[in-house]
Order: sequence, then C-alpha cells, then structure tokens
Amino acid sequence: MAVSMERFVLPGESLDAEYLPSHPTLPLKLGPGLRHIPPNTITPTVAGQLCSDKRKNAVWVEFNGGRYIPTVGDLVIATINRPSPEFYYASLSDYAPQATLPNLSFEGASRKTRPQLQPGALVYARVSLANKHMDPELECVSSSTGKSDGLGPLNGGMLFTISLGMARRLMLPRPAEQGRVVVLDEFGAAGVSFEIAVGRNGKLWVDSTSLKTTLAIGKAIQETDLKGLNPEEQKKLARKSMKDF
Amino acid sequence: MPLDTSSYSLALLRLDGRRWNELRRLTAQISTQASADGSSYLEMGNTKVICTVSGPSEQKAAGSDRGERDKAGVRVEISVAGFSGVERKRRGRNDKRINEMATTISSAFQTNLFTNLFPHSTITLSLHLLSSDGSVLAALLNASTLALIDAGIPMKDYICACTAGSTSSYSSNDESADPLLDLNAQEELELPFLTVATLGGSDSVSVLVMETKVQVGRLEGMLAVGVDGCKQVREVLDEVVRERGSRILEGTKL
Amino acid sequence: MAPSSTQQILLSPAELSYIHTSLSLSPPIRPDARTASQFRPLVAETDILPSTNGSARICFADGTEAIVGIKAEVEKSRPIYQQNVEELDLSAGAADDEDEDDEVGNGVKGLNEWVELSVEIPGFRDDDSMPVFLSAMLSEALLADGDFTKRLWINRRFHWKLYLDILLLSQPLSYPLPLLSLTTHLALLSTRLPKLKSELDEDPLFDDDWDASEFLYPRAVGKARTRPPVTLLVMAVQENIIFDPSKEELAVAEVVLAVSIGEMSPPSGGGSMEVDSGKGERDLRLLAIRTIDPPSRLTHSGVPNTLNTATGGSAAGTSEQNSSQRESVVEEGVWQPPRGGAKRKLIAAMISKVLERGGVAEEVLDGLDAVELG
Amino acid sequence: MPRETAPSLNEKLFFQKALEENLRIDGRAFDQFRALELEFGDEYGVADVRLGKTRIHTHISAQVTAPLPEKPFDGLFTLTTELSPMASPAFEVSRPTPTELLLSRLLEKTIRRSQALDTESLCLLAGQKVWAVRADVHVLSHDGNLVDAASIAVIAALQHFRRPDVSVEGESVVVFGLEEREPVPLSMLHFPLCVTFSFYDLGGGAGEEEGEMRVLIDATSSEEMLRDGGCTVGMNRHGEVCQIAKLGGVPVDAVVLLNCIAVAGQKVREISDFVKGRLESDRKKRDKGGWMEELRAENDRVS
Amino acid sequence: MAITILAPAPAIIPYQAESSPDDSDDGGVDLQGDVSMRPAKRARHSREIITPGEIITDDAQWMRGHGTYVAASSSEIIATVAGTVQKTNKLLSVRPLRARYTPEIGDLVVGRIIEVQSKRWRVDVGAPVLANLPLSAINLPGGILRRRTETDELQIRTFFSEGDLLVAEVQALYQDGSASLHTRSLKYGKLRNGVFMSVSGVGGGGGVVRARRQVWTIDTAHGGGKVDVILGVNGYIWISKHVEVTGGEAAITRIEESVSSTVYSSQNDAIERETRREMARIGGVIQLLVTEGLRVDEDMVMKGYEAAVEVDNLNTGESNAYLSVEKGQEVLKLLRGI
Repeated sequence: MAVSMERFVLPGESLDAEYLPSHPTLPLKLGPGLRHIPPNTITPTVAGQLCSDKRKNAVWVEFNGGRYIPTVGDLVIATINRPSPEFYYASLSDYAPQATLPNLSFEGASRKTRPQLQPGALVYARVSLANKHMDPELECVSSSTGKSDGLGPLNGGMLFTISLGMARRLMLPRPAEQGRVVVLDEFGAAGVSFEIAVGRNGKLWVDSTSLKTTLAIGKAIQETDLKGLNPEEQKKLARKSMKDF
Repeated sequence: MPLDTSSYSLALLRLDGRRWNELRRLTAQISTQASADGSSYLEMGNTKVICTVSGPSEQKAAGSDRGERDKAGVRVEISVAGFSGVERKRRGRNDKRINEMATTISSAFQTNLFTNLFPHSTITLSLHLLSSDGSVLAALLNASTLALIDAGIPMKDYICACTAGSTSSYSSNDESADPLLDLNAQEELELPFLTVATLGGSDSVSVLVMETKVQVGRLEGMLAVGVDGCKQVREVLDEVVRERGSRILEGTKL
Repeated sequence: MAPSSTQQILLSPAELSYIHTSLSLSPPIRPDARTASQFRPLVAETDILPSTNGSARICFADGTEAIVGIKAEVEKSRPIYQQNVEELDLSAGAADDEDEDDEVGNGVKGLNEWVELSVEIPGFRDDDSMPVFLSAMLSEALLADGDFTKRLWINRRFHWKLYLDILLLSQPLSYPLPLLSLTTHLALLSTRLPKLKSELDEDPLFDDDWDASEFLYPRAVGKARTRPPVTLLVMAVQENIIFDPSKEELAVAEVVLAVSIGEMSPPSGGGSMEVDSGKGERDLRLLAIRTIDPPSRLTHSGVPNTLNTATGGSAAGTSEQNSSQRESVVEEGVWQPPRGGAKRKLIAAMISKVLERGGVAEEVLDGLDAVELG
Repeated sequence: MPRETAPSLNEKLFFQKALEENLRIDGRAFDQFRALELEFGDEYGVADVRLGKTRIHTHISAQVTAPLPEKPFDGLFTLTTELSPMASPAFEVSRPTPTELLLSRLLEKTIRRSQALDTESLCLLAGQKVWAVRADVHVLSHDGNLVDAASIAVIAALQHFRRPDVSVEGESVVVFGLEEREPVPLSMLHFPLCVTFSFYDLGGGAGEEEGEMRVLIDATSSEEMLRDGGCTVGMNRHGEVCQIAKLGGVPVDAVVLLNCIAVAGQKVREISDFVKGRLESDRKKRDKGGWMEELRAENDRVS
Repeated sequence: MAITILAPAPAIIPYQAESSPDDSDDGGVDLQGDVSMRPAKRARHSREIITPGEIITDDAQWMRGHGTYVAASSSEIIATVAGTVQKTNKLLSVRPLRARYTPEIGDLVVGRIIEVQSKRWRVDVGAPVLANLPLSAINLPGGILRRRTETDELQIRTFFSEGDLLVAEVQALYQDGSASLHTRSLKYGKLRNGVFMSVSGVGGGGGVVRARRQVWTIDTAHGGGKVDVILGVNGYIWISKHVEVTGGEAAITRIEESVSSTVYSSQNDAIERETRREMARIGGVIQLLVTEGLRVDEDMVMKGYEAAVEVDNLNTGESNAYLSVEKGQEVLKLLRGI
C-alpha cells in the first residue's frame, strides 16, 4: 500500500506540489475534500488529513464529521420508511433526502417473490445512483452478477450510530498503525462470535448470540470513535468489556 | 379572599353544599349531532363541554405523514367559547395552556384506542368548552371518551377523569388537611388540586396533571380520592352509554 | 358577492341534472318532497348557559348545529362631542342610518362599536374569508336600523358592551348563514340585562336579583314588538323560488340570496324599504340583501352521450372543438352549469315572497316566537 | 425538508429485549442520570448545562419596566424557550413542535407559577417601575430530557444572576452600573427542579394486568422516541411538589407514580447539592483575593 | 306552517350522589391505599349492551372477533366497543351500536369517485380509508373481453371522473383495511337517473344491514312507474328510475353491447314528475327509518313505503310526498301495528 498521510490541511490553504503525488503516466486524481482551481492550484475545502496514493496517483483529504452525502458505490444501512408499488422509500440519515430502493433489486427477486419489508426494517444496500438534484437510489443486488454479495435485509441485532470517519476506518483494509480499528480483532481473538455490518452513512449494525455481547461490541466501537483510542487502549477496552459477560 | 378552610373538615359540607368525596351533578348525552361520526355533551356541575368526532378518515395530504403510517393519528382541537368564563375573553389558537390540554388528550387516546386498526387515517376530536367552572381538563377527557364510544372506535376501556384537591394550601404543613373531590372554579383558585384520569375502573393512571404546589405527603391522599372519583365517573358514563344502547335496541325491535 | 360554500361538494353530473330538472318543474319536486317554501324541522332551545346573559342552540335536520352565547359588560363610554357624532358613526360601522341621528335629542344614542360579534367555524382560522364574511353579514343585519345599539345605553357615561360569540359546532356542511342567524336571533331574544337601580348619570348600580332583570327585547304583549333580525337563504331555479335549500339543492341553484329582515316598532324615521305599514300585524322591513355566489358555477358539466367515446359517441378532436360542441349541444338530461346573472324581476319576486303578508318571514318569526324562552 | 429518522424495527426490538433483561443501551442503571456538567459564563446569569449530549444554554437578563396594571406590586418574570433546527432535525423554525410546547409549559409551571422567583421583591415603585427578569433558554443540542436539563439551567442561572443595585428616593429610581456598586442577587423563594420519567410497557397491551412496566430516568433522545409514556415531576428539595405532568401516554399504576414522585424528591436533592457546589466554586473563582468581602464590608459601613 | 321547531330531547340522567358512600359497593375511598379493583363484578352488570372494557368471558374456548381484545397474560375477552355480543360458532365479537363502515369481501357498495389516478380511481365508500377501483377491474366498452390498452389509461376520465357515483362490489381487502372494488358485472357501473342519499354510520341493527337482496325494484303508487333502489351495504343509497334493458333475454351478447353503450353515460333519461315524486317519497321513508334507528332493508322499505302511501291517501287534499314529523309518526304507527 502506497498510501501516505503526510500532513494536516485547512480549507483554503495552498498545497505545495511536493505534497501531491506525481506519476509519470497517470493523470492526477482528486478525491473528496479537494478542489482544483485552474490553471494549477489545488486547495482543500475541508480540514483534515491529506492522504495520497502514489500508485494510483490519487490524493484526497481524510476528515471526520459533517453529514453523509450519498456517493455511488457506498455501502449503507438504510431504514425502510414505506412501500410503494415500485419502490421502497428508505432513509439513510437525518437531514438526508429519502432514497429509493426498487422492489426488484434483491437477489432472485421477481414480481411474485420479492422480500416484504415492513416500515422500520433495516437493509444493507449499495448506493447505485447519486446525483446532486435527485433522490439517491439503492440496490441490494449486484447488477452484473445478480448476486446479493451479502446485501439485503438485516434481521435482529442492534443499530449504533458512529461518525462517518469511523465508518470509513472500519471499512478500509489498513494496518493498525494507520488507524485500523483493532478492537474487533480483540473480540474475535477471544472467541466471541458476532456479525457486523458497517454503513458509510455512519451506521453500525451488530448482532451476536447475546444482548450483552452485542451491546459491548457496539459500545466499544462508539467509545473508540468518541475518545479516539489508540490500538493499545482499544485492546484494553475490549478486554475490560469482555469481563462483563 | 382566602376560604375558611376550617369549614372543610370531613364531617362538614363545602360551600356548594357537597361533602368532601361527592361529585357535582354529572350528566351526559351521546349522539347529539347527527352529522358527526360520534358526539357527546357533558356537564360536570357548571362546566359544559361538547365533543364531536369525525373519522377515522383518510389522512389529509402528504404533509402530515409523520412516520405514523401504520396506525391512525388522533387530532384534537379545543375551542374555548368567549362566553365560557366569568368574564368574556377570547383565546387565540396559540394559547399554550389549551394546546397542552389538546396534546394531553391526543396522547391519552392515542394509546387507549386501537389505532392500529386504521392505518394511515386520522381521528379528529373537536371539543368546545361552553361554560367553565373547574375540572375543565377532566370534563374534556370524559366527553372525548363518550364521543369516541359513540363513534364506535375500539378502545381498551373508558378514560375517566376528575379532579381532587387538598384543603391545606401548600404553605401550611398541617396534618389535618383533608382531600376533596371534584373541585369547582372557586375551589381551584384557592386550593392545590390535581386532575387525574384512569383507565376504566382500574388504578392505572393515564393522565395526571398538577399545577399547584403541595407537600409531597398530601399527594397520596389526593390521588386516592381522585382515582376513586374516576371510578364513580365511569359508572355514570357507562350508564349513559347503556341507556343509549338500550334505546337503540328497543327501537330496532319492531 | 359573498363566497358560496364552505366545502366544495362533489356531485356527479347525473345527480346535478336530476335535481335541477326536478326543481325546475312547476311546482318543483325537492329531493325530500318538501314544498318550495317549507323548512326542514329544526331543534331549538334557549337559555342553556347560565354564565351568559342570553344563549341559544339550534340543530338543523342535516345535523349542523350552532350555539350562540351573549355576554354583556358595563363599559365606560368615550366622551362624545355632538359635532363628532356623525363622523364617529361613519367610522364605526357598516350601514348606519344617518336619519336616526334626529333622535339623539333625548340623549339615548348607541354606537356600533358597542357590539362585538365573532363567528367561529371549525377548521377555519379567525381571519379566513368565510367567518369574516359571515360575521360581517350578521352584524350588518343587526346594526342596520341603528336602533339596536340604543338598547345598550345606560346613561351618558356608561353603556353595555355586548359580545356575541357565534359558534358553529358541526362541520360546515351547507351554507351556515341561516343557521347562525336563527340561533343569534333566539339568543338575542333570550338576552337579559340586570335592572338598573341607580339614576341618571351616576355610576351604574344594578339589581342583584336575576329575576328582576329586563329582556333586551321586551316582550310586553300588545305593544308594538321589535324583534332581532333574521337572515334567510333563498334560491331560485328557473322561475321557482325555494326556501331553506339543502346543500344538494344549493349545488344546482341559479340565484342565491341572503335576505335579512327585521321587525320594527312603529318607526319615527323613514324606512324606505317598508313593505306594509301594518296595524297590529308584523311590521317587517328588509334590512339587507346579499347575493351569494352559487356553487353550481364551479361544477363540471355533464358529457352528453353523443360526445362520449365510452358510450359510443365520438369525442371532438381538439379541446376547442370540444367546448364549442358542448356549448351547442343542449340535451335533456345533461347537466350544464348556469351562466350569467339573475333577472331583476326574479330577485324582486324572491324578496316579495319573503316579505309578503303571510309570507315566509312571518311564518319563521312566528315559529321562533313559539320557542319557549327562559 | 430535514426529517428525523424514526428508530428502526431492529432498534425497537433490541431495546425492548434489553429492558426485559434490565439493561439500558448506554449501560446506565434505570434511575441514573447521565453525566451532568454545569458551567457559568463570565457574565452573571449565564449557565450552560450538559446532560450527556444534551446541552442547554440559559441567559438571564433584567431591565426596568412598568408593571402589569392588575399587579402593580409584582415584578415581571418571563421564560422563553427556543429550539432551533441546530439542536435536532425534528425542529423547524417558526413551526412549534409539541416538544417545544411542553418544554415551555413545564418550565413555566415548575419555575414561574410555583413562585420560585420572588416577584414582589422586584418591585421598585409600586405601579410604576419594576424589574422585568427574563430567562432565555436555548437548546443547543437535543439528546433527550430537555425539560430536566432546562430546569437545572434556569434555576442555576437565576441563582447566579446579579441585577444592578438601585436606590429609590421618592419618585426617582437610580440604577447603578456594575462598576459603581456591587450588583445584587435575585431573591429566590425555593429552587424547584424537574425529573422526567419514561414508561415502557413490556406487556404490549395495557389493561389491568400490565405487569411489566419499566421506568427510566433521564432518557436519551432515542429512548424518548421509543417510550410509551412519560411523566415530569417538578419539586424542590423540601419535598414540595410544584407540578406533575403525566400528559397521556400509557396508563401507569397509581402506586408506581407515587413511587416516581418519591424518587424525584431524592434526585432533586442530589442535583440541588450539585448546583450549590458549582455555584460555590464559581463564587470562589470570582472572589480572587477576597476583594468582594472587602467591598461588602465597605458597603456595610456606608449604610 | 312552513317551519317546524322542536324542543330538544331530554336525555339527561342526573348523577345521583350515593347516599352513604361507605357502604356502597364501588364508592367510598380507601385512604389506606388498598385500592384494588374488582373488575369481575362489573361483568355481571350486563344487560344486553356491552361497553368498552367489559369482560365478556374468561372462558378460553372462545376466539376473539371484531370489537374485542384479549389482555396480555390472560384469557379474558374484553369488549372494545359499545354494542351487542354476537356469537358465530366459536367466534365472539361485539357489533358496535354505531361505527364507520368496515368493508368485507362481496359487499355491494355505492361509492363516489374522489380522485382519479393514472391506473385507478380512489372511491369514497364511507370507510375509514378510500377504496381503490383499478382500471383493470371495470368492464371496458365494446366487449367484456377486450384488452386494456394505453388509450384506455389516457381516457380514464371518460369512464369515471371526480364526483361520479357508481355501484360496485368489494373484491379484495388490503392489509391496511382498505378495499379494492370491481364493477365487472352488468349489475354494476355508473349511476344515473336518480338521487343519492347517505345513511352511513348507523349500526347496532339500525341502518342498512347486509341482507339477502340489496337491489330491487318498487312498483310505485300514483303512477310513478318502476323505481330501483340500491342499498349499498356501506349506507350509501341510490334511488333511480328503473330502466328496462332492451332486447329482453334474447342474445346475451346483444345485452352486453347495449348495456355497454350506456354504462358510462352521465346523461339522464326523461323522467316523469310522478316518478320523481315517488322517488322522493321513498327517500323520505328511508330517512325516517334511519332517524328512528330502524333497520333499512327491502322488507322495511317496502312496508314503510306502503304505509307512507296509505297515510298520504288518508289525508284530504292534494297528494304530498313530504313526510312531515306528524306524518312520520303515523307511518311509524302503521309500521309498528303490522
């Protein structure tokens, strides 16, 4: 992994070329939180950690906070609001516009055999369409393979709210030094079995055999998020909460 | 002018000639208005209330869908007639005290009615206070119960309400204070009191509102008197419904 | 023109056509078979609220219900300077008759601002057009003769301030004006004011005994009676004049009038609209007329079979053709909303039907008189 | 239009199961308040209360006005509440929600109607000049239990507030600036606080046999959204109940309610002590070097 | 007299203070806090009427039906509405004295179109929520078996438009209690040539009840000819001039064609004034039955109508179809006499 996190940037500051990756052939890719002002000024629009990937020649700002803005390809946990003849209306977060989830966008769904979701049900879905002035659209099936890939209704368990940054951290495959959350590994290593789904919209769904375990895992992540615990502290936290059950 | 509270001893009568645990004249009629789905007229002493129910009917517009689509919403509108009090007074629609009563009534019936039987519909209660002489919230609740029964909307049980007071004002800490049932406007002005509504004949309290200061020790007695008063109210309301029902049944037999 | 209906009622073209044709027959056949001048039975009671000076409740047969409570409070009069009187009068009110100023001689004088009238209709805000129009029409009739406010005069320094609170208790199914007017009439009839014990311009002192109180409208037998005004709704379909229209009938009306009538004591000034200078009989006077926009204008017209594709006809190609064809085809049994205004002769006939000796107004007033008071 | 996401079915079920096992989502005991923090501003009469993620800012101000004609000997005391969309997506500007209505009504009943502030002491010249004290309650962040937090904020701010000193000679009133004379505290008759209980009916259907009733204190916003009923008790540390508001919701046995009132009394004493402690330490902080004592002594000599 | 003014019905039962609260059964205050309630006692109180909260039975063999509920952790069946108990096999339900119409499959209803959507109509049938009439559930003109086309969707208003009345059958019920209607029979369709009246919201044996026949023809007196009466189970009633189906019983296909040519018409046929008067009389009779809380079905309407004609004949002077209060009483007397 050629990801590097070099410095903390503030909105509006000018970025020196030395911080930007330079690749001989690939064009420079700007990720979230950066803006290109022609001819060749690049400034951050948010405060956060400037990250760059030399191999892909990409650069972006890692930041924590703000509202969730749907982006195509994001995995999210949505709450069904109400059904309609063709869609389910679902909400992703407070303030966000309602998303639509076509009735047939489930694995193996047809007119006759589609899942019946009650208002309030949770689904793990992928954002398939996100335009500025349109309601986002979700899918629970891969349009190319027709497989669910683990998407679909989430039964039981509990939903926790986490920060957007935490949601991203949980989903990125990174070593512990670069912000990987180790608290879950710690639980796993202790033989606790649980299921987890992370939504980029700042939602975390946890299910396990007992209520207490579910709560402990959810709260451990929330606490790691809130207090910004380092790996050592995370391990301690996990061990402590495991004592309770 | 403070009341002479010494005259309130259990053995004695109140200013209007009632005993301490006596309700005022409580009368009611149901099906008073042909155009409404349900209606009632109720008098508790000189407090007079009319209630009409319309619905359950299709929810108006999409603007009102506040998540609760799997059950009926209960909307309550209270209008206080300008001539209801001693002095003529017009109350705006934004009067917070009235809105609080409306919220209370709505919330009490939202749990008592089987609203889940009528998804995405609205039950509208329209209450008119024609004359007020104490126990207003109680009268409104009782009238609502009757009108909802008249409208044939399923409910767990009657919600019956009355007020209960205590002869000692909050400042005096005397132990000889006695509870009083069903206060009129004058008594409400002078004495600490609470409004209590229970579910049917049980001790389950659906609404309990107290707005005057009272020693915590007084409360138990007041509450006990109030809860018992609600049971008496239930008997009366039940009689009204049965009377009306019998009359309908008689009429059907030809 | 006053707004028509409080609720747009939805009737199918076939229903409208049926009712309209029935009402156009001579004599008309009303949906409930009443005669043209017959009223539906109503339930009335007065003096129902002890905390008011006067009150009444009326239920109409269609289930609409109204209650009126009247409260009087003693108020200090604003000092009036004679030269200002006319100006004040104008600013205060609607249709005040200036001629009456001659009577100021004995010092008895009323101001329109001594009466406050409010109309409350469920589902409407206070400043919506419907309640505002209704209260304007009701107070217009009440204050029209300038005689009413004189009853509120106590002495030169004090007067009664009269609050009329008119509540519609039911949903406004049909046009509520007649209901509200009749209820107000009864409430005014039952209104009593405490007997004055003080004299002249002292601070007023009243008799505590409610039994000694005096009616706002004294009911001495034999003397010339004065009664509060009533406002009736009259509608016409072709030549037929129909009273107490139901909401379905209103939906096909071609002309709708709200006619306010008052009964006078022998007048001192000149009432121009006086119809009959009776001797001991009711002396009725026309106080106000308002045309009401008939809701029938807002209905959709029916489609005749010949233009209906669903019934084997052929629809017109364009919308213009369509409307012109509809205009030209006049078929029996197809509803056409009425257009244009009313003939003067018809309006005159409607008014005289109300006011004539033995006419509807007399019967209504007789009926209302018979309601047991107090 | 921003809207709040209603709790999902999963959350409802999980929460209910947790209650059955006597667990709360955030691990508190049923009758435990969240961490309470109280800070005072540099100015007098500014209090900032945090109860978990709920945060309320209160500002007291006073000015001289004419009294109401029907109460010439009483000063004025008004309470205003503001719930801005900043606090929660459920709030909208200029559209009062039931939450806002109840917050302002309950504060009104608990603090104003119970005469916590001695309005007679605010009278300067009968019928002409009185102090008008105004408490502005701003909800900065809403995570449940606004009423309790707001009552703490208002009561603390009222005790912290100092109004300018005045002197009355005949018909003339002189208001001294803060630097001219040491401002004086308001005269308070008692210190009522609110404790809100949330009821959860685990039986599902109510009726006579509802055996499974859970009562929580200091509910978070999501706990409030799932509750079947609530009851707010306003009382002071002397055991005087100022108001009770169980405004509908699930029926609760009378004995349970009486129990709640007893618990409320205990909580009010605890919170009162906490507020007192914070006021004391704030006073010490301001009183660096004891110059305030000195000033007071000087005043004594003058008078 | 043009106007009849009645006094309100005195229906107030004054509350009687119990003379000695301490020895009465339910009165009295237990200041000791021992305020347990004895619900079982009230259950015995019952006459014929059951009121909400009343325990109907604690026998576990019964199943709960409409108008009842079973409290958690008990087998007691408790009433939720005021009305009469109905036992169907092992099903126990309470029929309310008065309630909004609840649709049931197979009901014949009269409804009014409230809203037109792209592929369906929303119909007011007096139920808590509007009913649906899908475009696919009506007979299209030009043959019953014709396929639905896009043109039909575009011309949806030519079949039914806002305000139109129709008679239909409840075909299905959705989960939320709303009904789906159909008019796929020659009996059903748009209504014309008559008047509408609504007597909904009556129950407890009064008002329109589900009966053997909801639609029949009256051969009226006074030369009124034949009049059709449609009693919608939902309390909406249509009274119209009877239109003979042309062609008799010849070829079924012919009937279909001729019917379909007028089934969506909103044009009335010519109707005699005598017919109109008798229709008004029938309306008056139904209204009378409803205000008296009587059953409205074919039998009662026929009897009532005959009585009304008789009363009218007894009156000297011109025949008047209007049922005044006095005449209504006479009709009732006749009815009760039978």
